[in-house]
Amino acid sequence: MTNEELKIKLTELLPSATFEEGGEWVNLSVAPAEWKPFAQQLRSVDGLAFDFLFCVTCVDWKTHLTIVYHLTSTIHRHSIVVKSKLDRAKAEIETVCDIWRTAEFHEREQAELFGVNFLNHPDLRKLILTDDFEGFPLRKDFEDPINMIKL
Amino acid sequence: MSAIQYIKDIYNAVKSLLIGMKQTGYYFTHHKEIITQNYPEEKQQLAERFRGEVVLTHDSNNEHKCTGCTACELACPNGTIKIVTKFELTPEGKKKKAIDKFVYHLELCTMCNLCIVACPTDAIKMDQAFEHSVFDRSQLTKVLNKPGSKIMEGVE
Amino acid sequence: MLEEVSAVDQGDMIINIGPQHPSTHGVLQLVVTLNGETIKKVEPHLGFIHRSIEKMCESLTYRQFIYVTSRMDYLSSHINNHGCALCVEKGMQIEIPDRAKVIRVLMDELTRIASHELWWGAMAMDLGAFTPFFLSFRERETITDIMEDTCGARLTMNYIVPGGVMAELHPDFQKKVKAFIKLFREKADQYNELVTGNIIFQSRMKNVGVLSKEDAISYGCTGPTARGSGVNCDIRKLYPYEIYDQLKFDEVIETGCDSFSRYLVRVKEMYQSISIIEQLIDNIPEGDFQAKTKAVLKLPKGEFYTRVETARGELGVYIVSEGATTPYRIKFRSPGFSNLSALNHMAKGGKIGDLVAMMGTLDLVIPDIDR
Amino acid sequence: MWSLGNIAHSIDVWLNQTFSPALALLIEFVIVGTMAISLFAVLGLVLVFMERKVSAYMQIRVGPNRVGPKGMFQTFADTIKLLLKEGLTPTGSDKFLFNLAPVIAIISAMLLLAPIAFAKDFQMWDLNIGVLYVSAISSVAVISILMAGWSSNNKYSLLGAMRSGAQIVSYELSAGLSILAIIVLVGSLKMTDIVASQETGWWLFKGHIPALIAFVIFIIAATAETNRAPFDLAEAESELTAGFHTEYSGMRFALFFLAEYVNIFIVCAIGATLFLGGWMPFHIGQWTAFNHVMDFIPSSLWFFGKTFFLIFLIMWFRWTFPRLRVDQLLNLEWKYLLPISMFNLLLATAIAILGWHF
Repeated sequence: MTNEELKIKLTELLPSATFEEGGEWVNLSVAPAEWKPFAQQLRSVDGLAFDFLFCVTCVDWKTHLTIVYHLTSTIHRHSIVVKSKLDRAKAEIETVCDIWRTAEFHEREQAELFGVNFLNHPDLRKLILTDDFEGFPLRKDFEDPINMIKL
Repeated sequence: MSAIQYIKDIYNAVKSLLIGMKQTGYYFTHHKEIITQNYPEEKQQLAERFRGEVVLTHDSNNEHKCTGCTACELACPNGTIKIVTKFELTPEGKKKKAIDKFVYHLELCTMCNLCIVACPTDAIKMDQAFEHSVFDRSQLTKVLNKPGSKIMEGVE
Repeated sequence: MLEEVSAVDQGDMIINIGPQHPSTHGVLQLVVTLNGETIKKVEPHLGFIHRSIEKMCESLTYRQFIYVTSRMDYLSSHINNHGCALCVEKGMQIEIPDRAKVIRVLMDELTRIASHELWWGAMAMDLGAFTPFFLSFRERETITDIMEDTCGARLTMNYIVPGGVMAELHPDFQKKVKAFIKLFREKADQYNELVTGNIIFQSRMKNVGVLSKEDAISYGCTGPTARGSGVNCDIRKLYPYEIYDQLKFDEVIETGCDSFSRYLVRVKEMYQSISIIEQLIDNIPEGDFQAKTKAVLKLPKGEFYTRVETARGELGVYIVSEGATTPYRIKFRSPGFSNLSALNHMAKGGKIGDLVAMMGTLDLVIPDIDR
Repeated sequence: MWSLGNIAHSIDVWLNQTFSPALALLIEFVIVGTMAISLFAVLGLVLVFMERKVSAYMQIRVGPNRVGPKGMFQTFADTIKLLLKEGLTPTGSDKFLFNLAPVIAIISAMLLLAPIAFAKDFQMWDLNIGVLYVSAISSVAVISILMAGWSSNNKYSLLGAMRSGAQIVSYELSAGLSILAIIVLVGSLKMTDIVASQETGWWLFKGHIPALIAFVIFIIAATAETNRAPFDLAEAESELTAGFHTEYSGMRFALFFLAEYVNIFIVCAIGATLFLGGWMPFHIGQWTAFNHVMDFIPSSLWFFGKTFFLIFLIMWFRWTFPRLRVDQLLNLEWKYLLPISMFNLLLATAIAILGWHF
């Protein structure tokens, strides 16, 4: 499916989604509350069949966090980027690790590095950092006076 | 499992094991295949481009080409290089910027070659020395310009 | 911790494999729940070599950050550098000379062979045969010597830079690569006799660590790990970069879904890489090795994502730029991280010996996972 | 003619003439004990060096080459290092068993030296159930491994010990059955009888197919019983770090190490005695001239030559093959080796009864 067709199809599924121009892939933003049901549709709707979640990441925009999901379909070979704005103080979004199992690890990583709380995640312990680590290192305001070297 | 299959399995298994033993047996009997070297005694000639450490090249008159432009300092991702400049009086009586100390922190260097690429006058280059271990970390901080050295004529 | 213990049945044993363990090839900790010799659960604990490369890169310029990526997947450092350089070039819209493209591909494929050679030896050593490790190092050394001649380093290259490559090829490059191809063709068949055909190897790997095609996709596996399960996911074929679309090579796919098919994929990939090198080695176009670029690179505002096929799978580089000289946010989607997440699923019901075979065929490089 | 047997005999005669019989016996005990211990030490040094060299050449390396000429004294240096190292006892371990285990390992290895005929008329104790004695004592070794694994209070050690227990107990069966095939052909358990029966030819050649099969099975079982690769599941360093001796260090580790190598020597000596004629020179039927030349080579050389050939074979296995998984190991024993060796025993019995062997 071309990007234009994808856009039409995705608007049908979720009219409230907003599209961003530019980039090689379709970029769309969804509200955090709408994400989980939308994700299920992305996975299961025939023409879309996004079965491969290859990247989950988060960007700290200082005012808010944006969580970014890169999805592709191994059948139709089309890709989309789904973004969702999260509140910085109370970053919460539903987990998708029951839809794409790779999300389990990626979400754990983003949870500890950005402080995003993935609701209903089976095991949201710290994966990379030590259990007693304070703070979210990849946020822009994170300061570690001991280990960070400023150039 | 039929009896024939059973015997066949054993035959194939033994055959594959013997083929494997033939390979190791070959290396056991052919000592010319040995590729290791007695390291401290026989040292391999390292490649010309091998990045061991940064050196400031000096010619026979104890002159170097560094103008103190700090391009390498800016290019370095780790803050390995610190250039301390001073002002010298040229014979004509003008003040001219020159390096006082070219400080190189070998312990921070990752041999990424970015400083060499950045240098506009080809003053610094990579040396092939690789045996850098010392007992004290402070010995790894080096001053690259030799005492009394000055900038080469004509290098701007 | 308390709930964890109570979740385990009576008579089960929890052992820590790692962070210092011979078969994890680095500092990876696996907390394994065992019932006798049978594995009930594998829980990876990462982060022993986490250096927060993503955070570091935020303070480095677009020229500087590439060297850090050599230290992620240190066995395919060229390809990591390549991915980052591609992403920067995509943002800056730099067109690189043909010669640089060919050199990049040649280096990538040599790196892939070197990485697979090391994996092959380490895999055999994990299963208890020591000799292949030393044999594989012989070919790998030949490649690192070639790399050393041209790039000046043996492991962390930093040779591929935005705009092309850092330096001209060494005059002996073609001669040495041809000698290597000859050596490889000579020895690889011997090694197949020693290892691939061996009945003990085969029985250790067949039907071990079964990962079905659906699971492989769902767990986000890429590279040889997924191709061993019949997923065609070779970025070089699907989303060709540089000159891969002009080259003749096959995407190696095995459908056995077990450790042995993952093993075969990697072994066959080495032959494919050799054939790519053979196609290119005599046809390196003349010209510049680097495009003219500005001294200070500034990516326009926006988001850029590129992917390359490393020896372990798909490396994604995601740069969010605010128009400054440093990236605003950079994310490396490392292949090992996703591949590792499938380990628990694969290992259930296997023996401890199987765990070693599975980790071997996942080809884990710990800095790649932790970043 | 000069031979070890003659020397031993003349010493015995001289001692008995000089001292009272009881004192002479005591002195002989001391001499034999000292010789056994020194043989132990020498074997340890030689075999470790041999293993390192063999592995090095198979792995396109040079191996130890710094200490002494061609690295001959490398193992001495290693031994000194091990002697000087602190022997750690982990807290939480069963200290008594932990310290006892390596001693048992070394004692069981030492006891096994008794019935081996090193040369013509040169043997510590020619007891009439020699082979039975060997298989009985060699089973004691497994106790030391179990003890070490249990008392270390380490899960890796425990797993290694349990694997080793299952492995040695199973492989004892096929080792025993393959030995039995030769016993049936000889008709005696006594070592001297077994060697004497091979004067006209070694059992490997004159025992037809059963002897050949028994030999192959014996080598496999011997490798397994000594916990050598491809059956080194008790150690399995890529799985269990070091298996049952994970917690051992210093001299106690060295004792395990030594026991392993001496055990290899012993099983290979038994193999050489049963299948390759022990100290008996290589004879071919009626070629008297050839046989005469062969007789000139001292019998001890024949024995050690054959034994070291078998040791080399076992080392060759180790540096070629990967390790088996634990269930495959037991499958190999119970599905392949045991049925074959039972069938083989039947065949050997038939041949012995019909008198088809030479």
